Amino acid sequence: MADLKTQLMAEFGKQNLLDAFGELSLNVDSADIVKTCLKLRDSFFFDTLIDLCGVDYLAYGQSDWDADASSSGFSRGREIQSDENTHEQRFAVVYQLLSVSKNQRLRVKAYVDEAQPIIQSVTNVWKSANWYEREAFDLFGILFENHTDLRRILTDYGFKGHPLRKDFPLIGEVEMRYDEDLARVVYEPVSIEPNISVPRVIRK
Amino acid sequence: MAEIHNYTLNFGPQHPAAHGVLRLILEIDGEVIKRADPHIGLLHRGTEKLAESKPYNHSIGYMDRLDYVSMMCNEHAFVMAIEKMLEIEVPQRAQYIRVMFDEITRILNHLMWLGTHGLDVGAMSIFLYAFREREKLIDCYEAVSGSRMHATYYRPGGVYRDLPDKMPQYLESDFRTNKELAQMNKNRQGSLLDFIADFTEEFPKSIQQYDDLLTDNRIWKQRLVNIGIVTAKRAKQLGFTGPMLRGSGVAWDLRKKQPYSVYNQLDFDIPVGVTGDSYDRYLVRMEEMRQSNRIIKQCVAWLKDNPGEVMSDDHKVAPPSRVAMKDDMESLIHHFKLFTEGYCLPKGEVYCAIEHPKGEFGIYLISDGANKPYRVKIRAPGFAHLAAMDEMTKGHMLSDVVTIIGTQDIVFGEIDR
Amino acid sequence: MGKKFKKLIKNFSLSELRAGLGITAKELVNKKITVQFPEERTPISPRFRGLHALRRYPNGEERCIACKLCEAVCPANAITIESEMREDGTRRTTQYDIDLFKCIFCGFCEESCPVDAIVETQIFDYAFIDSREGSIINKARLLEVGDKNEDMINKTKLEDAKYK
Amino acid sequence: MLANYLPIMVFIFLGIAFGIGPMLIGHLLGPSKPDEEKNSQFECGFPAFDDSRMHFNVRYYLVAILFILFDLEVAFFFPWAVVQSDLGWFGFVGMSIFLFLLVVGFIFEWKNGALEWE
Amino acid sequence: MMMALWQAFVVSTHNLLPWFDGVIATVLIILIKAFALIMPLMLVVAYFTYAERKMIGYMQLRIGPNRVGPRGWLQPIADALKLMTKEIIFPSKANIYLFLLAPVLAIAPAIAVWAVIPFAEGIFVVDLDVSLLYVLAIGSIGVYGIILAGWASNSKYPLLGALRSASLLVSYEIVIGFALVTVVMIAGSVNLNTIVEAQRGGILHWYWLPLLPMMIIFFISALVETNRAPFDVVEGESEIVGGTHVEYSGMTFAIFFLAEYANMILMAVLAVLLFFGGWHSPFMGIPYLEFMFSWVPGIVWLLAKSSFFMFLYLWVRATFPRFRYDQIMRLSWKVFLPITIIWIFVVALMTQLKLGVWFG
Repeated sequence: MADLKTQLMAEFGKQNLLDAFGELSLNVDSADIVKTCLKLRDSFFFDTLIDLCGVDYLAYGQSDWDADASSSGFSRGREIQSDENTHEQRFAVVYQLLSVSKNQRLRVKAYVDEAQPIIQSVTNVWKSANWYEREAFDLFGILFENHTDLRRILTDYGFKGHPLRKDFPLIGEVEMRYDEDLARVVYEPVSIEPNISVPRVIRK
Repeated sequence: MAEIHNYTLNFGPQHPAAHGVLRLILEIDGEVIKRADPHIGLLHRGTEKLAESKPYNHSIGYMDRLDYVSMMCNEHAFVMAIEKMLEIEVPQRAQYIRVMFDEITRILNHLMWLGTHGLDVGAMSIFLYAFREREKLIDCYEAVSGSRMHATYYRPGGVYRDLPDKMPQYLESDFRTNKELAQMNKNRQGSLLDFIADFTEEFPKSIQQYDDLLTDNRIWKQRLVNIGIVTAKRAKQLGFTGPMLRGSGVAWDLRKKQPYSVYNQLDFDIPVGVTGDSYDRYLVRMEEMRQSNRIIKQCVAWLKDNPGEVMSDDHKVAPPSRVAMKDDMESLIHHFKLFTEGYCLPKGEVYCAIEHPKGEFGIYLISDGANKPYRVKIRAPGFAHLAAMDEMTKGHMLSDVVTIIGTQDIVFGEIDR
Repeated sequence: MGKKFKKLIKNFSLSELRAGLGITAKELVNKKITVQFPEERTPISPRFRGLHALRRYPNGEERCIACKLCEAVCPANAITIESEMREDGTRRTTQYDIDLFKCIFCGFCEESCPVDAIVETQIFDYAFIDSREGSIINKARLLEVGDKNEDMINKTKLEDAKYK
Repeated sequence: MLANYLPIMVFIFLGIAFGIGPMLIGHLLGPSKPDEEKNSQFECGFPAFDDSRMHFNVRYYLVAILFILFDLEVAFFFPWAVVQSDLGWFGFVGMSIFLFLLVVGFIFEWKNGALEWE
Repeated sequence: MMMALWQAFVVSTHNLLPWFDGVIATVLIILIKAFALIMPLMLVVAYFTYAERKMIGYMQLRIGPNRVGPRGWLQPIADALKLMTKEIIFPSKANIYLFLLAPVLAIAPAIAVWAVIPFAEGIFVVDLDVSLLYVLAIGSIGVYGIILAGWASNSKYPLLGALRSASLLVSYEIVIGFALVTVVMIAGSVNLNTIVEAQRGGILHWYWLPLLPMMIIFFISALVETNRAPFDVVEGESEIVGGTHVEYSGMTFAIFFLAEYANMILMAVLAVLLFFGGWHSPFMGIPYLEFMFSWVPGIVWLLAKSSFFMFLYLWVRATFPRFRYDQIMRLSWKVFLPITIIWIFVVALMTQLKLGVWFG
């Protein structure tokens, strides 16, 4: 791994490489993601794209639970919080790469902007990116350019919104029930209350 | 002559071979598949979103429900990710218990796969024969965790409770004579480890039976050989892992290549296929069951010799014992703290993967320092496999689609999450 | 030639098919594994996590002190508790509902309870066929389950106590 | 001679009755609450894509034609089979020639891939 | 006993003759005979389904139905009652007349075939000279019921089932025909009675020995014709959900079911008549045993032998995976057909050379 680290540092610059918990993480500019990925595949032998996912950094480091715990429960102390977000760009696309031939792993991270969450698709580099990119599009609304089949994948037909974004409520926005009179399924705004029983504690 | 069209056919979710809720849109010409478009998400429960709103420990139970035929393996990946970030030490005994149950889970999963795969291809009896053995292993699950499927047994820092000294036994009933009852309870006289040891002795015979029933059978071979061929290069491109990759001839197994837990202290082999067709994957999985049996044997021997703690004594992560909790104020505070707000992970991110029965099951955890994960991404092996459905089925017939669904060993809990 | 001929003979002798038939024939006379459920049951582990129950002390006082640990620890938010100070100064619940549709039977409530009040019993063959409300099991019903099965609960919990 | 066929007539009528009778019984005894969903065709829980009666390629077309040929040949065999032991070697040789032609034709079809209909 | 009863029955009906005139009397007698045949047949069908569930259950380490009546003996009756009280669904897009014609077309031949089947010496409804050809001809009509059902349902899975059914039709029909030719060659007759009589003698005199490959092929083709596992591609529940049966419910489905099982029993009986000496005792000609078993009536032998074949059906179903339908076609065209043709030649040679006890 040390070998790989020096090689990567030489190639992509020291400041872009992170080594934490025994894992290598490479930050790349979202504009040259395809170029980087091709290089990683062909020169660094990362032959498999194990995983690709989106991350929404909107609420990073912030605590939730402004509301009361419950009407008559004991109070739960909150400790010091760091309510600042260190991420300038809201979304990130994270690629987990694996080199089967060299037995190495690498994480590649590319940030994309909230205003324009677009990034080049890597389906031509690794075929397995196809569904993963669809998933990231479905759950985060990140658009993948040159993806041939960018449809929703996990959510329902006709679903609105991107559920894994931090501003998408946990309880959802609509609920579904069968209407006897109309004899079909209808969608209505959610009727349940959000319920968080444990606070988010952020310690420095 | 009238124009000849391709047919568009809904295959699933209300279909016996849909393995749950797969919806395949098939474009077929006669019975030959031109295009297969899997529609997934019918079992999407938002596990990742839910996990973001809960303290870490609360999500362990939800991990069981991802791949609901290999429960403890899912838990293992999750707790390992947490342990990696907390950098806590897990007692050896707990490691061995985990490995033993990982392998029990692998056998459970492969038996389920074998039964349903057989049923898909039309062999009925194998299903029941596989369930005969599964029943015993599920009893082990129940004995150790209290639940037959969704165990919630692994915890950050170890496992919840030590293995029990006694196995529950069959009770008297009008249907059984005392002699029969004694026969049924014969392997339940000792501890759980004795029960498992007994199982490992008997299990090779059962595999032999499955082998005799299917492996050489000409119909079985006709249905599997050269169906859904994936070359080694293609398999890597498609993100295959586990038996799907090994079936294509790549000796890739995280237990060997990136050993976690105590796998580096155990002796086992990795079977690999040659052509990468369904039959090779079948053989690989059959051999994996034998190897798992071998690992379990070694674990049982070690566990019998080495009693000890199964949980870390770091009470910031693991609850104190109940006796201590009731006697000792400090323990009580730990108990309350742990069960209300949990524990905080340092800032950072890890990706932790294990060799799940279906392939590489990974947890990508991002923490912003809170007691709840900032983001949990579950890397499900079946997701990548199912994505290759179109490529694998193209040019085959409708019956082969069923074979390929079987050989991919699809479970929707993990794919849809 | 010889090998090919051997293969041909093997092909026409249907040997592997006969072996398969042999297996099913053998199982035909083997002992059956069916357990005839309602009358006969499979063994249940003392750790089994089934239907919930609220327990009482031997003197009849309910154990639950409304500390709400179980409510906080429940991953599925299935438990709802309201409490009140009683006249004798002790705190007791006025409402204790478990929504069994939400419950995932993880056993955390039992694990967290400092006074062994909420437990999961070995009962698994309960069903709520009347209505959705039937699945929300309230304090009275929980206590009833506990009262009825105190012997079983006591026995199984004692058996497992040394591991906790 | 014809009287022999009377029972067969009766049996065929009985067979038809056995087909219609139970259906009537079922129709009388069973409920009849049709609704749109229930009466729609089964396609795994989703509305069907397009009409099931469109033209498409039946791939074993050629085999089906061969089938007709061979079925006719089987019909030729039966009368010969009945009397072949009486015909002696003459019948044997005659049929051998016929069989030979049949086999040659069959091999020809096989080699030409008429049976490889996939 | 049975024999005596039957003869008494025949004699008494003949005595009644003068009271009726001509055709009506004959038709009535035929009807009585027919019911005497069909009712037990239906009972056998019903309990065959029970036996199937029990047997396959046992082979799979289960105990099968055991709750309705003692040991589940009333299960078939419960099944029948259930099916009777189920709604018959008419798919809105189906061609209703054809949709309802299909089950009739399936069951009518399945019942009509039984007219010519002899059960023992002298026990038959009609002794047709060409009974074997009749069986072959009528028997193959049933398939059209299934194909029609698939077409009339106007739904995709049934249509796929119908296509597969047609593909099976073109594969097994010839093979079965050729297999029967060999039997006819040895027996020198197409009358089932004569064929059985030609096998008179002990177990070694029956045709299964010289025609062993033919018997196996006949049995396998019978599995194909009756759509039984491992050739149940027409239903193929894990592939096309239930094939032609998908849109049928209640009694309309039950009729297909009935026809399928009646056909299975027919094929079992036919196998016995053609290859296993019909109602002859297997011990005929063996000095001591023949005498010991001489009290057993012929029909019992027939039923016992048929039960063995019926058991084979279940046994095979419990054991083997399912073929793909093009593999079945390949099997019959590329394996069975050559073998049958060769065997016709072999049998012709054997008859000419008068080898063994079977020829001459």
